[in-house]
Amino acid sequence: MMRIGVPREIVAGEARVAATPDTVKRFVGLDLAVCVESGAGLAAGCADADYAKVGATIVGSPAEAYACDLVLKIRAPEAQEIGYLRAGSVLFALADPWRNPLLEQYAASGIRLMALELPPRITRAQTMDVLSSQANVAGYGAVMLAAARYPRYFPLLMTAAGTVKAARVLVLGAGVAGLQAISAARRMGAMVEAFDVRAAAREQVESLGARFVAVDISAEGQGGYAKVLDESDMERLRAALLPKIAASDVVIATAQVPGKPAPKLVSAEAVAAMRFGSVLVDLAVGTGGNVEGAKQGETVTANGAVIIGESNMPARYAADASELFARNIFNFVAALTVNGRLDFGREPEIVGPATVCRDGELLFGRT
Amino acid sequence: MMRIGVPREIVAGEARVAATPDTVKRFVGLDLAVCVESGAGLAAGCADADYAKVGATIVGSPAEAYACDLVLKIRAPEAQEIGYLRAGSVLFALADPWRNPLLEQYAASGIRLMALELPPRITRAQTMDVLSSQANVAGYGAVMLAAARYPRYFPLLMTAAGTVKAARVLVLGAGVAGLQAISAARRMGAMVEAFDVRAAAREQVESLGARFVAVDISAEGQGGYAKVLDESDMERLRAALLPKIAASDVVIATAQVPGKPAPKLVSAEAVAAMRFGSVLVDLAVGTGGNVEGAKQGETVTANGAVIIGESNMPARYAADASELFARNIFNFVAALTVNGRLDFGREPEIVGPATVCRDGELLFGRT
Amino acid sequence: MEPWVVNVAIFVLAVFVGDHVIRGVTPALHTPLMSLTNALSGIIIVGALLEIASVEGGDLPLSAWLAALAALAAAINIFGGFLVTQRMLAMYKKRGER
Amino acid sequence: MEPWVVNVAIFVLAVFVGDHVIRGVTPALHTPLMSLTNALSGIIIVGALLEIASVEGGDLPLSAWLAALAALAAAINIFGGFLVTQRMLAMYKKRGER
Amino acid sequence: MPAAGSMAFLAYLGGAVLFILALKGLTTPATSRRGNWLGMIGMGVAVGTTLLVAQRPAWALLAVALAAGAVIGTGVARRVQMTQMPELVAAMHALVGLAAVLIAAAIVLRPHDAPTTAQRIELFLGAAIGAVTFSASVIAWAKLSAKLSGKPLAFAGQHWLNLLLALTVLGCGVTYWLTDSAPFFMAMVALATLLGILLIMPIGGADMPVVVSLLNSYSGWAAAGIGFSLDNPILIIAGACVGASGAILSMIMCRAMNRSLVSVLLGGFGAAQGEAATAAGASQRPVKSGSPEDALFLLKNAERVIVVPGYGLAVSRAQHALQEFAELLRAGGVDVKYAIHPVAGRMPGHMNVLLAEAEVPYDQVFEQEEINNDFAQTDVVIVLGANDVVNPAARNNPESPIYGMPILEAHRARTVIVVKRSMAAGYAGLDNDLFYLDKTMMVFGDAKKVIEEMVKNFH
Amino acid sequence: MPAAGSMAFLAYLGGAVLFILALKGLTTPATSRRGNWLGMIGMGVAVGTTLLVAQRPAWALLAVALAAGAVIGTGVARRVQMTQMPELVAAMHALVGLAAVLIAAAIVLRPHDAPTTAQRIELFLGAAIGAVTFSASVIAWAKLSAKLSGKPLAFAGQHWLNLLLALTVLGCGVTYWLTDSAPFFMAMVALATLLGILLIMPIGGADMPVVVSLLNSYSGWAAAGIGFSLDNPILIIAGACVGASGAILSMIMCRAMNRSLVSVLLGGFGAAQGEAATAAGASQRPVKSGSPEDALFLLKNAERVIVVPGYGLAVSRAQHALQEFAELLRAGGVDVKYAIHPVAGRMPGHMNVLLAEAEVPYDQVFEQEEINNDFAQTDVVIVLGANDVVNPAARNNPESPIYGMPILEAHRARTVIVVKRSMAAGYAGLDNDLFYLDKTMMVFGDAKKVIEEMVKNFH
Ligand SMILES: NC(=O)c1ccc[n+]([C@@H]2O[C@H](COP(=O)([O-])OP(=O)(O)OC[C@H]3O[C@@H](n4cnc5c(N)ncnc54)[C@H](OP(=O)(O)O)[C@@H]3O)[C@@H](O)[C@H]2O)c1
Ligand SMILES: NC(=O)c1ccc[n+]([C@@H]2O[C@H](COP(=O)([O-])OP(=O)(O)OC[C@H]3O[C@@H](n4cnc5c(N)ncnc54)[C@H](OP(=O)(O)O)[C@@H]3O)[C@@H](O)[C@H]2O)c1
Ligand SMILES: NC(=O)c1ccc[n+]([C@@H]2O[C@H](COP(=O)([O-])OP(=O)(O)OC[C@H]3O[C@@H](n4cnc5c(N)ncnc54)[C@H](O)[C@@H]3O)[C@@H](O)[C@H]2O)c1
Ligand SMILES: NC(=O)c1ccc[n+]([C@@H]2O[C@H](COP(=O)([O-])OP(=O)(O)OC[C@H]3O[C@@H](n4cnc5c(N)ncnc54)[C@H](O)[C@@H]3O)[C@@H](O)[C@H]2O)c1
Repeated sequence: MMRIGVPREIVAGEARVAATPDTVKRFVGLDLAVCVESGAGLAAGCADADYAKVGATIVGSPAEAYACDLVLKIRAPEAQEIGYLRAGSVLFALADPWRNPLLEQYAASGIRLMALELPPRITRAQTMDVLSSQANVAGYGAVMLAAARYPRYFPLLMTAAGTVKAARVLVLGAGVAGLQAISAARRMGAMVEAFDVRAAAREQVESLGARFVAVDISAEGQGGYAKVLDESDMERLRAALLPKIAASDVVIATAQVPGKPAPKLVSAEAVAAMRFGSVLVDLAVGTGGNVEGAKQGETVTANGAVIIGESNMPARYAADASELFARNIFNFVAALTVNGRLDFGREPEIVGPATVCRDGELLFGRT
Repeated sequence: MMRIGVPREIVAGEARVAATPDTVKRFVGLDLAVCVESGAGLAAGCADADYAKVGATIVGSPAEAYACDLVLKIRAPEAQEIGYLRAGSVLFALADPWRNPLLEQYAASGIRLMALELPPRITRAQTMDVLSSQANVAGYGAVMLAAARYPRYFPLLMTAAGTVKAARVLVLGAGVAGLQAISAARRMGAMVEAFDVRAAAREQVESLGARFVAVDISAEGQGGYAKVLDESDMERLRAALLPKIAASDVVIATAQVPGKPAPKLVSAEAVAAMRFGSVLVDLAVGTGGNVEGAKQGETVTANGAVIIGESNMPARYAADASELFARNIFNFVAALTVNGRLDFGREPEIVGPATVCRDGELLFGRT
Repeated sequence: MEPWVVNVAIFVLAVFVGDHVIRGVTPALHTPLMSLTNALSGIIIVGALLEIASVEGGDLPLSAWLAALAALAAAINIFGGFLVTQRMLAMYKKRGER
Repeated sequence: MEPWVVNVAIFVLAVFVGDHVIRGVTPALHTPLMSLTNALSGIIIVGALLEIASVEGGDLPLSAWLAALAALAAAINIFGGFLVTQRMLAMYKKRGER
Repeated sequence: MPAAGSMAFLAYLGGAVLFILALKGLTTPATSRRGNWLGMIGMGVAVGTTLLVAQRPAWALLAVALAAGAVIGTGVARRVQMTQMPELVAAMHALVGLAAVLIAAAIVLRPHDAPTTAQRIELFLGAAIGAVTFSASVIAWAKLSAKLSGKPLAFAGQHWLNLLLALTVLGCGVTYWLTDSAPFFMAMVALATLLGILLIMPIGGADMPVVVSLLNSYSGWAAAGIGFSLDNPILIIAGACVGASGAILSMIMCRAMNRSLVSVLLGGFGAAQGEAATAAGASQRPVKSGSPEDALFLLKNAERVIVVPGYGLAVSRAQHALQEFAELLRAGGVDVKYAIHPVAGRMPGHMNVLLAEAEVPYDQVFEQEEINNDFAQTDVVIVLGANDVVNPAARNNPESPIYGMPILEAHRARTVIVVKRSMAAGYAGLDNDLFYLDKTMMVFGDAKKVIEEMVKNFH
Repeated sequence: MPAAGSMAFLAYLGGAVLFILALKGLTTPATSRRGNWLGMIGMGVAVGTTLLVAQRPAWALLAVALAAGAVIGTGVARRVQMTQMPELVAAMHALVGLAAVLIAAAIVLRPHDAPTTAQRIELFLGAAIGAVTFSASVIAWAKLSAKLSGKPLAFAGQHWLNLLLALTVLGCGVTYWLTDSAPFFMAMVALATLLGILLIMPIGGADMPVVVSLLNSYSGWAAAGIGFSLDNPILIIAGACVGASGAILSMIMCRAMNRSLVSVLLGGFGAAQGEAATAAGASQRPVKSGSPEDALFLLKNAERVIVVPGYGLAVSRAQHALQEFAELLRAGGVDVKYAIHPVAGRMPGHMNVLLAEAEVPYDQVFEQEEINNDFAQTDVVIVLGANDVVNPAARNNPESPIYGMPILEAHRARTVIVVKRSMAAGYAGLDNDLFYLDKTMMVFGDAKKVIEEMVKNFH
């Protein structure tokens, strides 16, 4: 019987877990055995007892969890975890292959690493798409944090003590996170505008009832992604966005290009032009950030404005984020499982791009 | 020419200010002079320069601000401020007369203190009603804080990675704060239930699209307020609410009775019955709290649930809260101003109940 | 076949027409419509005229005078009815026409 | 006054009736309605019957045979038309009736 | 060429067709004025034809009768006030009834060509209906113009008395038919006149419009009856059309009032209705009330509309329907704005929350100070479940407990529509003068139901 | 007692009234079946009266003709398939046209009572219209039943040829009228038959329903013409009613197709339409399309309805209108549920956000797994701007790039209504078999406009 291991995440602030009692139950339903490291789900609200109840074995050490045939993690192993890897085992995790310095070591360990950010964004792969499910949480969470910090109301209210104006929210990058941010901010009554460099984004933004900020710069890339702009275009873009940003109360920045540094869309000058109490949330801070001055994992104040840099927003909403992540992995594994074994011949369209290394060989970046 | 003074608030965490550039401009329009203590509005986003621009004089010390004919404050003076009070001057502020130990000292100082929480809640007095405007901010803010802390989504979402259920929010006390909390939570997509002991609340709750929790205990008081329940009724009430609370993900507690301790509606047992990650916000913590275990100004964790005790929620949303508060005071003052002087013979229905002390005499509690 | 059966046929069909014609009238036009149908029922003047015209020459018999009175009544009705309808309808001009 | 003018009056009124009666028909009933009016136009059988009946006794002339053929055609139309309408309408039974 | 008789027949037919088209025109506002013109032309054709075919017209008499009729008719029609229209229409019906009776009497009394048996039935019917129409219309006119009290006048056994009278009328008529005896005819006319009076007395003022419409129908039937006697197609067609359409119109009007024709005719109901309207405990003053269709008509034909939402809109959760409706109006070229009073509803910003739920764009939503000056230039204000916030007592009446509170000045608009369930007071417990203004139409009902009704009837 | 002739006349009148009531009944589904019965009774009255008044009925002949007609008629009507209805109706029209021609010919040829001058006009009109109806209906039937190609058959100068032919028919008719010469009558009939064929050939298959309705109207006029010749009121009334209603119905149908009657009759347009439908680049397969009214009718009469929203609903921001509409349906007793596919829209939970904005209660919203089994028991599924998420290729076609993705099984419902603007593909760029199913009706248009149209027509 194939055994699945779920080690605890060790990166600071990573509250999510790659398998929840719900997915463990589903794995057990596929006749697979699951070993969960003790405390792995605690920060996401999943107690060891919950896992045990649905049939998981609780193991006391990471080594035991890594000793399984199939290992599920949120994040690919850190340097101190490399030692646990066992040749021939399979690991599903977010690997950040573009920036991860450990890829060679993973390959050398002989494991097969499936990077969850690499499957193509096609309709059929949606159920396994952690980028979508986590970006969705991030977009939602960004607005929640901003609203809690913003010292005014989001909605328009006409009261006996005067009228409070609705907050003006600007969303930069209308991918999954951006769209969800638009919808959350609109729900709360803000006036929302959004910008993206992909042409298809316009209709999508408008389908959520927000206004699209038109700048005649387009950067359509491949597979639904944007591409990197050259510096002169970026300069033009920043100049065009400046008055929009200055007129906004809240900026949610989500613009990213896979594997590339995030575009610096909001200059320090633009931040300074915002009024007292404005809030900026930079979700791209992990890849360089969209907002000048944003600091990874920190909240800084600049000129009366608050800049929240959070590259791991989903971890703040770890309970639901874990449910979704775990379900994505389950869907991926289930699609490849035949009679209790993984068959990587299935779904070549998805498996191909996702495989980072296999049989000691590093495949990522080969094409 | 009558002079109005606006001292800085000294209570920790009180970020609001009793006059904003907007209301200063209005006072100046009534031919009144305004002195603002330097830095008084900083935490609410009002710089000294903004005040100066609309005609205020910026003064360097509290003494100068208190030396005016009319003093506007958020909170009635603390012990160390008593010394500034000048006989014959008028002070508008929240005085918390039921619990404030300094009332005698105010009276002795010879000022006239108008307590902003005392005017009757009639239609005509609404424009001066800081309880309404600030409770409204509090209700909104409570939901924002809860949503930012709650480790799941508020809305229902059916996604490729599974369905996330909508958060169940329970609002206790459907006064102004409660109603605004209902509306904010509903906007964000939560399933909202609310409870109150006043019969009129049912229709009001339903008019916001939430479900009313019916418990056959009613405690209609005077002037639209509730009255205190005796201990056996409270026991019954807590028992009736327990399963509702246990089934909720977020509780916003706003139940209060003016001048009396807040009803303890949520027992520790009920908190323990909630699921991991649940959030409770207690807005009544300043008068004893609705939630057992809530700590004034603190966020505590109990059995995996988070209890946020915040009696000064408006200060977290100081910018808009100050605008509204200041406008209420302005409306109050303007209604009493005739030819640049205050005439306390006007609006006896409102002035009467609001006057705490006058000419060295303590009036509050005399009826 | 007697002539009255033909009249019955015409009558019956006219009833249908009257019924259908009125269905779906805007409530706001109820009063003008009533006023118009009132003017139209002034058609009874035709009867009066025919009756007057049917008398043999010479002195006018009582019946002619009665008929003339009827003609008078019907004429008031016709002129008054159409005019009043006109006035009422003037209130319903579409915007832009005022 | 000739008889045909009366016929014209009846005809004109009937046109109005036909017009009004059909206005506001649910689009879904277009086809059954067409089928019913088709059945109704089988009324032409009356013409055929009268023509057959008008021949003097004895051998039947060509005209009678033609009329009989017309009667046959019209009868098919009548029986077929009503029945088909019936069948179509059966599909539109309200819920609960099925 | 067809014979002269046929030509006349065809001309009459043409006139009748014009009449039909006229009635058809009056069903929609857009074609209504053309309809009236068609009616006039048809009348001209009919009268002209009659004059042409008349063998020995007593021209002088005719001219005098027509001229006098024209002068009187136009004179009255010109001078009458819009508010007196219903009474005028009632009076006119009396004239038609009178004319029918007179013509029938003329035929009965004429020295030549005594009427045939068949004609006698028709004469009897025409005269009897004409007489009832006449006397009933006179009473209706008197009630409407307050010459008589509008109160229903009921007494025990009145229905039996009426039945008896009607049977006697029938008896006289049948006797006349069989014996050709003029006195019986006259008796019949007299009794029918009495019957008309008795029939109308027990009906209350509120029901008069229905009764007038019904009398309209009667006058049509009377004309048709005379048409039978005279063998005249236009009388028959026009009479039958008027008769049928009047009857249907009465039914439509009853339905709009949620009444049955029978209950109207049996009388005594008008009083009950008056009570119902004030049952909610408010003052006894009269209000004008209308149906959602009436409101819709006013709104569609307005250029500028302001919507005033209040707590009642929230209670009925009508925001989505309202937004949908406003959008339909706007698509029809009407300028629609929302006016928000700062204390409308039960919590600060209640109305904003409500409208935001329905995604009403913020730029259509105005606060009191911004919009108060616009009311005077507004064609129609529709107040949806608001009360205190549009109470003019706050401005005008220093005695009022809300005196001094700024309100939304809905009363300054050209027309005001107020949608609420009853005459009940709002939060402050005050009666509201706005509801009793002449330019105000109350539409009673749940706000959501009323709006949905309007949406459904939007064409 | 009135004379026998009068009695017959009145009986015919009664029959005619029944016909009118029958037609009226057919305008709403609720009264439609009663309407059909009234028509049958009216027909019985008419035929019965005729048999009673006939002086020398050739009973044997009559009996044979009637019996044969009954047997054939019922036989055909029983056996025909629902999908063949339109062809059957077309064939029946041919019979009416034929009957009109035969009767006219019989009158012309009969040895006794040669027709009068007036009757000759009427005969000519009846026969000419009858002949055109006959031949045109035969061609329409052939086209509808695919015995002839549905393609319009156009050639240069066809309208001129038709005009020439029509003038010749008129000439022959006039000559017959003036000279009473049977050969000219026969020539006229022959030419009119030819004209009917030529008139119909250039009209495309898509327009056939309109043409059939128009022929229906013609057959009515033909009957009325014969009625004039025979001086028979029921023929006139029924003929005129059928003629007028058929004409109006054709116009209504044209309007629903957004076409003018003229463009239909001048032909050649049917082809253009076919192109338009597939212009968006999808396949050339035929789809069934309907109007919002058609959709409304189906939805109102359903017991269970499932709404499938997709990205197009969001694009048109139709959520509020949809909610309003669903509530109307629910108020009418229809069980309405929403089915949400996990990837519908363009972001996770897009449809939930949309429905929440319109305050659709959560308990009416079901996710795919919960609701997929319900589709088979659902009367009508309405797919609003969704495409990929209801594409059966994902289930059935291993070649499809979305094969394996679970979809909402809309295709298992009894009837499917799909609202979108064109035949264009969705996000995945795939054609969708659902649209081509026999039980699917496409309603083309912006989702919001279509829904608003349905709301407005909701009565
Ligand atoms: N904004 C706040 O913060 C706040 C807080 C507390 C109190 N207030 C007070 O509330 C009042 C607000 O004024 P308002 O004009 O909004 O409300 P209002 O004066 O209370 O009047 C609301 C009206 O809505 C009608 N209504 C109730 N349900 C309805 C339904 N389903 N459909 C149609 N109509 C319905 C009622 O008449 P029927 O019963 O005849 O239908 C009622 O007269 C002010 O007096 C204000 O001082 C405000
Ligand atoms: N959920 C996600 O997170 C996400 C993210 C990205 C992509 N996707 C993909 O998006 C697709 C979603 O499926 P879906 O069925 O919702 O959408 P879809 O397959 O993209 O189809 C939407 C349909 O709506 C129609 N439409 C557009 N505007 C309209 C309007 N105004 N009125 C009426 N119809 C309109 C379009 O047809 P016409 O042009 O003919 O009107 C189109 O075929 C899936 O393929 C999914 O993988 C999903
Ligand atoms: N097939 C599916 O069902 C499916 C599911 C989810 C997402 N997608 C698609 O995947 C694509 C990527 O989505 P994502 O959220 O992962 O994107 P992402 O996280 O890579 O980037 C976020 C957004 O930033 C934008 N961006 C990049 N550079 C920018 C710049 N200089 N200025 C402004 N905006 C800039 C991108 O266009 C993108 O919209 C989208 O096209 C989305 O529709 C498809
Ligand atoms: N005239 C006006 O326009 C106006 C404006 C604002 C408020 N008001 C009215 O003032 C009144 C007080 O509002 P508030 O928000 O200041 O009230 P509050 O802050 O005193 O109390 C909050 C709510 O808690 C409720 N409560 C008290 N004891 C409770 C218990 N044991 N269980 C559950 N709920 C309990 C109260 O009923 C009240 O609704 C309300 O009736 C409100 O409608 C009127």
